[in-house]
Amino acid sequence: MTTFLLQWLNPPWLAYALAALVHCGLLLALVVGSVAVCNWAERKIAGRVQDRLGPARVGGRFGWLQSPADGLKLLCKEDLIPADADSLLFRFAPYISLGASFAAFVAIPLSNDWVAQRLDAAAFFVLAVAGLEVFGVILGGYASGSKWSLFGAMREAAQVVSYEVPLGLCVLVPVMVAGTMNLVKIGNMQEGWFTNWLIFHDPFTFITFWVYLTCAVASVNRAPFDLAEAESELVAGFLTEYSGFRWSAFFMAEYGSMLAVSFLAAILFFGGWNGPVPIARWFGLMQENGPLAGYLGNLLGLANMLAKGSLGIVVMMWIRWTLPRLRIDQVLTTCLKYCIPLAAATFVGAMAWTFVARGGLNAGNDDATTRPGVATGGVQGEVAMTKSQ
Amino acid sequence: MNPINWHSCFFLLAAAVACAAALGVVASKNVVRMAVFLLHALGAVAGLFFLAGADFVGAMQLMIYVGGTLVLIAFGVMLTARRPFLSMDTKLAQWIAGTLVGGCLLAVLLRSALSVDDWAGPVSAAPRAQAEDLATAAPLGMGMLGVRVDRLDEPEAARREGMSGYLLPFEIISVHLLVVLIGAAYLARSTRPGEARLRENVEDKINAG
Amino acid sequence: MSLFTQPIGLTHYLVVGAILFAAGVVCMVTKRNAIGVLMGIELVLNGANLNFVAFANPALRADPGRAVAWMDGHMIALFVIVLAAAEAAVALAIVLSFYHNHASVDVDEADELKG
Amino acid sequence: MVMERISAELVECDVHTDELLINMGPQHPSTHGVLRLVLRTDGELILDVIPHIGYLHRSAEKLGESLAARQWLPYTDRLDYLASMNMNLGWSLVVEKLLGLEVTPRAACVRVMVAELNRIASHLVAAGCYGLDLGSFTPYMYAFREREKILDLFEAACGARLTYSYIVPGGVTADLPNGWLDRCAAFLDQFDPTIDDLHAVLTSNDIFIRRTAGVGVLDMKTAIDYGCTGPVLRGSGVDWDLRRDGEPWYARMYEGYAFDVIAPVHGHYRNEAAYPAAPRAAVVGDCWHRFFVRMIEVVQSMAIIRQAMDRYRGTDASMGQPIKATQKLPRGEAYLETEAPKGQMGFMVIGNDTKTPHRVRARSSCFCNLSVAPELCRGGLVADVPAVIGSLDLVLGEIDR
Repeated sequence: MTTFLLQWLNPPWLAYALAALVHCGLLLALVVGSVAVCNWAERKIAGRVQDRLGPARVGGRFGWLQSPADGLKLLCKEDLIPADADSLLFRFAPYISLGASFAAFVAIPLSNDWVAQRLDAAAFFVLAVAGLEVFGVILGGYASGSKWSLFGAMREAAQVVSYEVPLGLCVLVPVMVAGTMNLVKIGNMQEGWFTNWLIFHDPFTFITFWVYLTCAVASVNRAPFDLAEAESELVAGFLTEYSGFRWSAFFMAEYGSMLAVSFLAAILFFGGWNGPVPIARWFGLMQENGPLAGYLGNLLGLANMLAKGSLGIVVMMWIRWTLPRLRIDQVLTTCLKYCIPLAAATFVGAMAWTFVARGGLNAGNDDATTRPGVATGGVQGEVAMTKSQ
Repeated sequence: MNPINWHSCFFLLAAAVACAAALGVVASKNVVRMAVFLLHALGAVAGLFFLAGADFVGAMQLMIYVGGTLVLIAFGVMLTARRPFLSMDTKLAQWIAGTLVGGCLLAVLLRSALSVDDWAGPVSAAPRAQAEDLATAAPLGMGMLGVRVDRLDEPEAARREGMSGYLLPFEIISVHLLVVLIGAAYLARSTRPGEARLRENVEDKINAG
Repeated sequence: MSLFTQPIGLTHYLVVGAILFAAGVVCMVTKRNAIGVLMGIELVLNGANLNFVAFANPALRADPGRAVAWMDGHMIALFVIVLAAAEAAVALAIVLSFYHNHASVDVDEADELKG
Repeated sequence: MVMERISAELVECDVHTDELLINMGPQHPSTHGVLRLVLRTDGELILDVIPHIGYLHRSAEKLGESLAARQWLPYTDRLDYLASMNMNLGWSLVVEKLLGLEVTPRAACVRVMVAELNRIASHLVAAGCYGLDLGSFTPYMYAFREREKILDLFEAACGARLTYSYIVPGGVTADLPNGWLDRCAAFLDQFDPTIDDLHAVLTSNDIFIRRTAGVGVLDMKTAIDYGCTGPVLRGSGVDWDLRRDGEPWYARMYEGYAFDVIAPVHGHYRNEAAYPAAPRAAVVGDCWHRFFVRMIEVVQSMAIIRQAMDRYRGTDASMGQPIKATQKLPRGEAYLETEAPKGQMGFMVIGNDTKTPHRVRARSSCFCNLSVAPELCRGGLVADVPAVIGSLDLVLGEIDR
């Protein structure tokens, strides 16, 4: 894209800027588009769970225009700022959440070659950036000048800070099994049949996934962990005083981070852009068979990722519309008494498994490039790579 | 005209945000806004870490510093955010003294930073522009386990010197962290004087009335 | 304009680090709110960290051909980050307990040794 | 009074703590109408709850002094608007008691049927909204779906879906339409299995149990002291139901019907093998038991309705004559409590030989049940307040009158 633009545009920095803008736009369109779809899907799923239709009239049979109509309504709403609010922070807070939630997509590969920035510590980066979303919530809740909002903010702070720990541990397990934090490498290791997926690698990764699911739901503030906006207790928690576009910014941030944790789960546990069956390899849709084949392979990978991501989101919606909400002390107990010990135990267990089942540090060295279960081989590979430079 | 160096551009952007936010922390009176400025300063510093090729440290900065420490501070701010403490004025004399100390320090630091000509530009012929080439996580982890994989290309003598790694500091810091966390929990847990008495009073009243 | 076209050197990082450090010191000296002082400390630590990380970058130091960063700088930066977290936890615990005892977070009032 | 003194004291020595005074309501999603609770909290901990009522006050009792007994009936619809049939029944019975008026067996059967149907409808609202109070939206929709079907039956019987004015002193406004019994039987048959759905998403759901079991424990003595009635009283283990134990003027309506009074006496329910088992964490008198009592009462009401349908088929067609608006009330007074879904609803009427009563008074069950709320909430967490208030199943129309 950049090279193409460089041929036509002068000065060159314009070409760079334009190319960057286009790529940003594409990424943003993916996220915002999926937010719109999620919004519609949430209503439909809620409807099905509750034995009703959900949106059925706006825009035809499936109510597909519901989300745009809703967005339009939100944009047209009166923009209220309470008199008691710290208006600067109040205006600013939603964009912190939104920015943090979208920034996570910078390091998430959507396919083998389609990733905005290949970071060596990508898994870590995604976790770290997604964790920043809490700041918007805390600030928004505080700046609203309402006691309910303050309650929501305090709960969010307590909850997110505690759930970062088990979430980090859960991410660490597949990272350790794979031997790298590079999400592209982790994804590529799981190529082939679905038995190569890390969730099926050993019993510990299998357990880890369920702990990850719990912690991910908690860290994106979805029911039954939606304490910060518990509508039956705190009116709407940190969102109480928000309306119109700012409210929808928080809303988009929530869906954005749902998508981010789902994508992360897909890459870490479910093979990422590799389907359950190695179709791409059968049809030779690889980069080495020419750019078109590579493009098609990447497209297939994107479809895989989107399917897995949507599955994660659907599961979260299903959970939300089924379960009652936990109490704040129970949320924290779940984290401290169950999630953290369980995650730590699976971490130790996966480490032991890698050593016992794979025969220790040097066993994975031979097939360090393609197979999963190259825990230490990965590190050795890194070392070899850095040495060769 | 030389082509624009994008690395420099992003550096300048992050540096400007970091410095402006740091000055904002100093200048603002409201403690909540200070926290917001600090958030931006720390975030921008994380960006500078990425640009300096320390992507693992940058991610750690975002995760632990911004996501953990700063949330903790925001928590503290909200717990103590009563009107009189929200924004506290500093006396002019204190301002003058503070600025004087800070200014002198800045002068010394800038003097020493600018004094070495070699530091003005990159010395290495191969600047590491591509972030994907960076691999700091694994060497860091190995370093903490006592294996200095970053020194493998050095001569034998220098290598042996550095091969002990960071296992001991790592262990010390782990134990230290544990102690600190327990201590913090203990400190924050202590009951507030007066409160127990207050509760007793109320219960008596309820029982009596 | 040359700033945008010249590659970045060590000095640039050191200057930013110095500014952060000095701002932190001023913050520590002038703020009366205990949490404000804490924020100043964080700034100081960040300024120092920036220097460590910058010095660890082989491209910025006179060591042509070296591809691997010095892990010492990164390692110290990591330790500082982790210790800052611990320090913040303890400092906040102290501030909160002071607040509960004295109903104030003004450091000027914390001038007695008695609890 | 005591409360105010304590509040003043707390404010006075409040300096060192971070107590927060929060208004829960009158506009709040989980206060079931326009109840206002002032919460005094220390972090998430509830130090005190002070209910403020009166936002729905409409002088219903005073209006009763300038309206004929028959004319005041629609006002009873608006007391507990979720159980209007039971409100109608209470007022009709007390007026009949004053007049010494007997109703025909067929009218009594119809009264039993619609009153019990309305009890089911009211308990469904209670169960659904309780799910909502605990953050679960779906049971609400399940419960309201079934309630709609009951409202359809009521609409067929009297033309209204909320304020029926169907049971009137002297009988009912009209006999049931043709085919109503079959519709009712069909409803009961399909409703039976849906109760299990509610049990699945609420009663035996682990999170639900954690939120309700052992929360807001109301012991038997406190319940009796505060005058709690209905499922709240029975949930605390008191085996007391006016349908069985009430005044003969009311209880004879239910004579010959086989049904259980649902209460965990000594921790055990009658026929408890037939119901989902109580979780280990549940304590008699907690939110879980209050909720469970309502769920099982629904089953009992269904049994009563089925028996009443059989009995209705065996009665002759005479429905009796409702009183006219010109009916004079004799000098004297009458008071009668009936077992409404939310507790014992008492009506008092004093006649003075004119058509308008000298005095009308309603004893609200929800008012007494609400008064115990501060006891239950104190020492709990903020999230327990909706759990407790929801388990008391309050309707502000009845409290404020």
